[in-house]
Amino acid sequence: MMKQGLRSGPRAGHLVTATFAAILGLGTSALAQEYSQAPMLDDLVASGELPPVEERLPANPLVVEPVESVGQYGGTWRSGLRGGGDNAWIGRTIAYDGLVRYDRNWDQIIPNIAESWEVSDDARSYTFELREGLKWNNGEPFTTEDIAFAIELMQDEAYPGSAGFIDNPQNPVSIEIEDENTFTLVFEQPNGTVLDELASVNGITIVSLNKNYCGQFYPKYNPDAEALATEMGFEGWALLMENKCAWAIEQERWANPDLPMMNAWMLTEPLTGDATRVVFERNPYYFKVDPEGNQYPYIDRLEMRVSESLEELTLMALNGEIDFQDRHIATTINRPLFFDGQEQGDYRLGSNVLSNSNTLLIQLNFNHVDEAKRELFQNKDFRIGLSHAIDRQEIIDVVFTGQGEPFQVAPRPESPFYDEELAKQYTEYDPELAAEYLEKAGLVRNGEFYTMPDGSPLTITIDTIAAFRAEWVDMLELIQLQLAAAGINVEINTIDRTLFYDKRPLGEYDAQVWQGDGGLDVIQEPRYYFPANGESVWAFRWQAWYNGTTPEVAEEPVDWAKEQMDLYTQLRQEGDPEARAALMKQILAITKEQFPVIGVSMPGPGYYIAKNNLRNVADNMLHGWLFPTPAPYDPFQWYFEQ
Amino acid sequence: MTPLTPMADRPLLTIEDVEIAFSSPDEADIVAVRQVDLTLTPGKTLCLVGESGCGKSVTARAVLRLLDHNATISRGRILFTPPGEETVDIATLKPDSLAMRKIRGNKVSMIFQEPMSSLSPVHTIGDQIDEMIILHEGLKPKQARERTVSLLDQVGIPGPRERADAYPFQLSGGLRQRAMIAMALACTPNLLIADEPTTALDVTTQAQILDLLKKLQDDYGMAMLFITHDLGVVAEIADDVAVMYLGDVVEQGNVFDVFRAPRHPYTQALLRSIPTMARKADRQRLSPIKGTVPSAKDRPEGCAFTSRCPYAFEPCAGIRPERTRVGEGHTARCHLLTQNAPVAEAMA
Amino acid sequence: MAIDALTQQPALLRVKRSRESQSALMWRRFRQHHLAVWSLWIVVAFYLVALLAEFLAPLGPGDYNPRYTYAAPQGIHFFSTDENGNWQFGPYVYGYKTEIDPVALRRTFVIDEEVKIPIAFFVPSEPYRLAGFIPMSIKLFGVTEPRAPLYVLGADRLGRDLLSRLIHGTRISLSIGLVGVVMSLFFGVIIGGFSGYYGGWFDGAVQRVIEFIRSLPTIPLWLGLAAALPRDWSSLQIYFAITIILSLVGWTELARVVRGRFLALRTEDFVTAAQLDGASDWRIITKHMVPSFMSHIIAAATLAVPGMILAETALSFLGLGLQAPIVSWGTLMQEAQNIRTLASAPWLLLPGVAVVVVILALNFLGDGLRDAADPHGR
Amino acid sequence: MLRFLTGRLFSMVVTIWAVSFVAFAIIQLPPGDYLTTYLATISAQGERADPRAIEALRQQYGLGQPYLVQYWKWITGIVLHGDFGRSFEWNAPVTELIWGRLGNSILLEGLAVVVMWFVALPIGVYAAVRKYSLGDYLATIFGFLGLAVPNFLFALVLMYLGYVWFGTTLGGLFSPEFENARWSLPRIWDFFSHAWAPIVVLATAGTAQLIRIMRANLLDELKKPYVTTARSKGLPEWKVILKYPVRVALNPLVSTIGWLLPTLVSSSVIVSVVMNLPTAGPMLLRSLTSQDMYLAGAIIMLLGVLTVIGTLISDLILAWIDPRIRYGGN
Repeated sequence: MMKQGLRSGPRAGHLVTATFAAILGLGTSALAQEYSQAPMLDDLVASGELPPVEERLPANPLVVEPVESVGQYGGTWRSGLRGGGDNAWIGRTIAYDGLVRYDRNWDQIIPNIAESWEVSDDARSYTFELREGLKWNNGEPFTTEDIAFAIELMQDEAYPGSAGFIDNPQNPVSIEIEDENTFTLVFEQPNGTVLDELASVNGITIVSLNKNYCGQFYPKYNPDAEALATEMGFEGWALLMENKCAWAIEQERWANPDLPMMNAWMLTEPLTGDATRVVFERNPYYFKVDPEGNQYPYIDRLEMRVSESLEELTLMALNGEIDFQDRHIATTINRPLFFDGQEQGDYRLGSNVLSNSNTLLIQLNFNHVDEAKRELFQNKDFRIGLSHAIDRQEIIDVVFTGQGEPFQVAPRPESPFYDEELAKQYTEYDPELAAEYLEKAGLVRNGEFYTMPDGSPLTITIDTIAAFRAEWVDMLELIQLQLAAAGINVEINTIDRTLFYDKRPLGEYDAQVWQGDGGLDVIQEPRYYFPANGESVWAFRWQAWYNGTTPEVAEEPVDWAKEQMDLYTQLRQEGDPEARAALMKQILAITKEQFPVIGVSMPGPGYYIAKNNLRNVADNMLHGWLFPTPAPYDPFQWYFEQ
Repeated sequence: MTPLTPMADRPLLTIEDVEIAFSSPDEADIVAVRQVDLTLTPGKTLCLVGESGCGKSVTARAVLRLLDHNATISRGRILFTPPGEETVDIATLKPDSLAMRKIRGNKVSMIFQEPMSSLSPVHTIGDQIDEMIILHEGLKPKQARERTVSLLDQVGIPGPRERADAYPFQLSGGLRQRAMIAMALACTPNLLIADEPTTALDVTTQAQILDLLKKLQDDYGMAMLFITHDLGVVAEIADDVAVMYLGDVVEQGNVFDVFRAPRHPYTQALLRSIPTMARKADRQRLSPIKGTVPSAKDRPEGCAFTSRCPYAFEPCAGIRPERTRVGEGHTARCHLLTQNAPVAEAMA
Repeated sequence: MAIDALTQQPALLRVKRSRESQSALMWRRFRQHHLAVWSLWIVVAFYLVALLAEFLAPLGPGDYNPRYTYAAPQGIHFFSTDENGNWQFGPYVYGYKTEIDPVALRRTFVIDEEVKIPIAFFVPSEPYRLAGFIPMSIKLFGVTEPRAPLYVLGADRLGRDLLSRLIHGTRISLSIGLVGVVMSLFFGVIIGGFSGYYGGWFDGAVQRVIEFIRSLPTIPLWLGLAAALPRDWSSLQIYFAITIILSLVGWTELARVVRGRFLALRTEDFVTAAQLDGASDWRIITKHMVPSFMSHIIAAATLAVPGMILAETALSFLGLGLQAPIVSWGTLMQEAQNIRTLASAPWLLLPGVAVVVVILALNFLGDGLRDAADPHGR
Repeated sequence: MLRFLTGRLFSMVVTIWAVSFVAFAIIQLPPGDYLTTYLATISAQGERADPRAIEALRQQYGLGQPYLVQYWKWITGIVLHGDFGRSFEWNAPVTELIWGRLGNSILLEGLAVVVMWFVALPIGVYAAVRKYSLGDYLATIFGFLGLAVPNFLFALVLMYLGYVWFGTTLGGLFSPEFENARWSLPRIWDFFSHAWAPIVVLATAGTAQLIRIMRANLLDELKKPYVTTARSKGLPEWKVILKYPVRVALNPLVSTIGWLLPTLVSSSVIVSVVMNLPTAGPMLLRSLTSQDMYLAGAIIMLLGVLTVIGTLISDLILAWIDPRIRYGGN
């Protein structure tokens, strides 16, 4: 069995040992060092309510280099949640403490709760070494038992929770426990992507279920669990479990302050249906320290205003009542407003690099139930024709005040998978060329619009959601006019989210739009490069065939798609990052050849708002979902300059 | 001008040459009352008779200055002389002035036609009467209520103490009117103006109310201006009578004189139209007045009755007939009485 | 023995008289309500705009121009001085000086007094169909030189002319009010009419239903219903569906008014007379009763329109009801519903002003009509 | 009086039942159910949910049963154990969630009503007594402006001006430090320093209505003979007006409370969304859009019940202040 190093993720890397991390200043150093703690904890320690900091920290705490300098303790980080369901922001701020995590360049996978790990050559078993003496935020020791419990629960049929690889039927996993700090995940087939999954935002499920606490709701460990549930007014233990240790349903994750966690801050005022704010306070048992041995986090409290009103959040930011936020408020349209308000609000704008490859992409439905349309939409020439008929620069000028550049659905320049040809092909605005290709596709132009080869009128209805991205409507209105000019009759159909989702299995939609996920997280989110998952709306029935979900509508894909699927299956089973990268490149090559989805433009830089006295905040942040910005930029080491 | 009523006792209220005009935003003013002279003396009842819309109510309300905003007393005087006080010209007072309010309800009070709608539906009879007493005599509510109860008793309302707490709609028409009267008398006024107080009541109740009024008048010795369009009532209650037609007092005088020897064609027509008891054989058809009452707008410059007068001749339409004395305190406005017109003899 | 009885006045004559004077009186009363008269003209003007939208609007609702996003209003100038400095008439607008601030992501527009863009009347345009059927190819006014900016009321975030969009939006918003009210009238008059005419259990039932509907908070009702609309409907279908939904609540008020009038009229002589003549109920209602309180219905209807218009804006605001690219005052305002607009493009709130003006006008008009409807006080 | 009361109570029960039925029907109208909405939402957030988990949940929630069955379960739960069912979204009993919100709604709307009356009545009286005077016009214009300005616009402008002029954020009902504090004088002060804005916005919407009604009623009453009677008593004009016609004109106004409530509730939904007020409004909106059916149903129903009770109360007050009704007179 060979040692498998840290480097992984998108960029290929050579094998390094865990100790290499120390050199990077990220791993295990700072032994035999004095530790100090936040003043707010001193009294508690003095009064004996808390053990001294040395006993709270693990044997070898994770030392994290601050971005600028060692900071000062104290302060409250104020931000806002959009309504009661917006816990994604919480996930992005505090809930990024899995076994492993990404470094700040979304480049390497580095130790976190686990201080090291080994991967078997066949990439079927992963052995993790937890830090010694880790503690939950209630002081109980964090052990492999808890991880085993999490896996056990998630794999329980009666419990509707889902946690990616843990209960993935196509590649079942089991856990072997060596001692309280060492365990091994054993997969039936090779699994090359599990480390990425563990390093992503979804990686925390496995370390978020405290066996002592959550066990009491689980019949196996508490015979009376059922009775308890009924007594507390729940139909069955599973619902009670969700309510108390919720990792099945987004909305409930932050509803229970009693649930022990491993994060830098712990929940004190929960996010319930009628909450007007959510409050977190420092976790006195957090396992990270700065180079001088000061226990993280620097900031004492997090205070999140629960607001249904975007305008209120915007005003709060303008009034300097928000210390750091990008979500919801940092929109293109608001930028001038925030730019002008910097003086008065005493904040600054930092820049985000969005992981999205595109502002808007058009997914023609390859699996349309209408034969004629299916044929047309699968016709590459037709798609090329459409692509050339779109004047991307105009859209960029009008909607994004010149920000961004014409772009197809492709990895972003920041990504190791960037391929200029893939990104730029067919993006130039060229009506003649468009006409040429459309005719090549067999369309006949008589009068204002092209018609189907058989002369029947052709109208493409593009479904969109008004609620999600305001600029989509504008972009689509322009595209509509541009395509009309090119002779393609387009109708925009603004529909409700639910229907947007319901329509997919039915296969009657002509086209749906979305943003270009997978611009940086290429391997993790390949939905537009090949029919990878339920979000691959352009080939929903093919992905159904591939994933085995909703078999009733599954259809066998065409060969090139099947080839991509095979490649991705290999990729998923490949342990070696370089090999994975190579496979992904092959998949992308086919994507380039086939050009399935039409993109418009690459989003310009996003921005975030940070109070001027909030330090150690990286000036540029990559922004993704799996890479839950700003969490990978270590908010625990942010501090307020006093 | 010399008062035409007997000098027996000092007049309480003298209406001299009063003209009342109604203005409306987008039409010429309407003169509802052209030239009215009336005199009221304590203990006496003057009946103001005329068809509805002839201006009798307007005249009455003018005395208390209760006319709407758009009505003005454009000419004449209303001289009011309470016993032992000097004369005031009501016509010159501001409607809402203190002086006017001191007169209202206190020296001069009024009874209206519909006892139902003239009483507040949401206040008890008692409250509405107490209020007046408290207002003018500054009594404590308790005492006021005592007075009220005795008043109600006086006007013949059975169980006055309970009735005082009743709401108007809980009483019969007759009782309501009695309550109104009680209210009017609350402050023992010198003058009581009764604006068709019996019209809304059935005949027997009418009779009772009239008797009551007469009795009370004797008790209180007050003057009464009684407005009605019912000659029967006039015969029953009046000392003097003034007949109005379209804003003019065409004839006035002692009720017996006027009824015995009416001198104005209109009065004559009225009286002729009253059915008289007679055996079937002797009965003669009632003769209604021909034509209909013209509206005040197209009233002739001269005698208002011209359009319907059987004897109308040249001057009638053009010139207003003078007020002519035709007997002891009996006057009429008709050209026939001044110029010796051909028909004059026939008429006399 | 009363005097009145002696003067001959046939009952019939009296009725006729009062009917005639009724309408005359009403008109007089209405004229007396100056505010109402003014409002009448304003409302008429707005509906004319709605009718002639294509002709009046210099540009189409969707015509955009990347170079003029958030361009400030130009305003119109009528007099200019020629080189030798004497006045001459001829409307014109000033051009813009534009600069782009890449950091703040913003275009700034300065009115450029140097550039005068003359405004011409009856300029030729793309052929269009006025009010949907009259083919035309001229617009009331516009700029002659191509690509010259004309943003009298400023431009929105896509460089679309607010004035034009406002004019086009007028059509949807005002007609929604009208259509909605017409539908409300239909239900209201029929149901209210019968309920008032027959009274009894039917009346009772209708009253309960009305009470019930009125006791429902409307927004949730609309939310639910709007959410239930078939999503594959065209915007036009949605538009009518919305009006129906609005009138589902709207009819109750009208029904109440109508019923009230019926109850009042049922006992009137001329109705009894007609009944004695053996006229059918339908005939009595339509021939005798409805005409006698048409005025009230008109008044009530007028007062119902504003509610509809406001409701449309509210629904659009909540993201239900009409959605862009449909242009209505509601959608226009929804697009202006953010701090950014207030801060840097306040002119985009002009649709709000339009709403206010129309609502005010309609209310005063309705009030005037109602006061006039029965001069003897309602 | 007793007959009147029993009659009203009975019809009230019937209405409430109808409300419950309709409420449930409304929340059932939109296609799909909570889970489809949930899927859509999280996919919009960039996440992916496991279809298998969703299916399991659908079983658990008992969605997909026939309408009447679900309704029966729901209504019996309410009637028998006051259990309004669970909120899917919060996986918590509905009753835990709504009372606080409803309390805020009632508080805000109550205050709004008070303000409306205080503003509308004097204006209405004035407008009636001085019919067609300049004051009349000004009063009505003022009132109608409130009616005509869309709530959300007004609210937003207020918020923006708050920022520009005072550098404050008008939103919510409390400053953070008072958010979950106990009621105390400073907290009450803090409350009003936040609540005035929404109250003003809410009040302006209804004031015009009240002014109009008051004016109309008073115009009717001013023509009645009993006013003349009152004058003839020698009362000063203001007293005549206030004691008699105004007093009578108030009665029909009382009965407006009934329909005032639903209007307020509706407008408060919008205002609350713009100004982020923790009232029932936003929660209702949210639960409707996320199809959290039991929560939505409970709120709609309770709001309906509130208004029905409001109507009852206004009827009782009416009976109390108007003897004609109390004594069943004409």
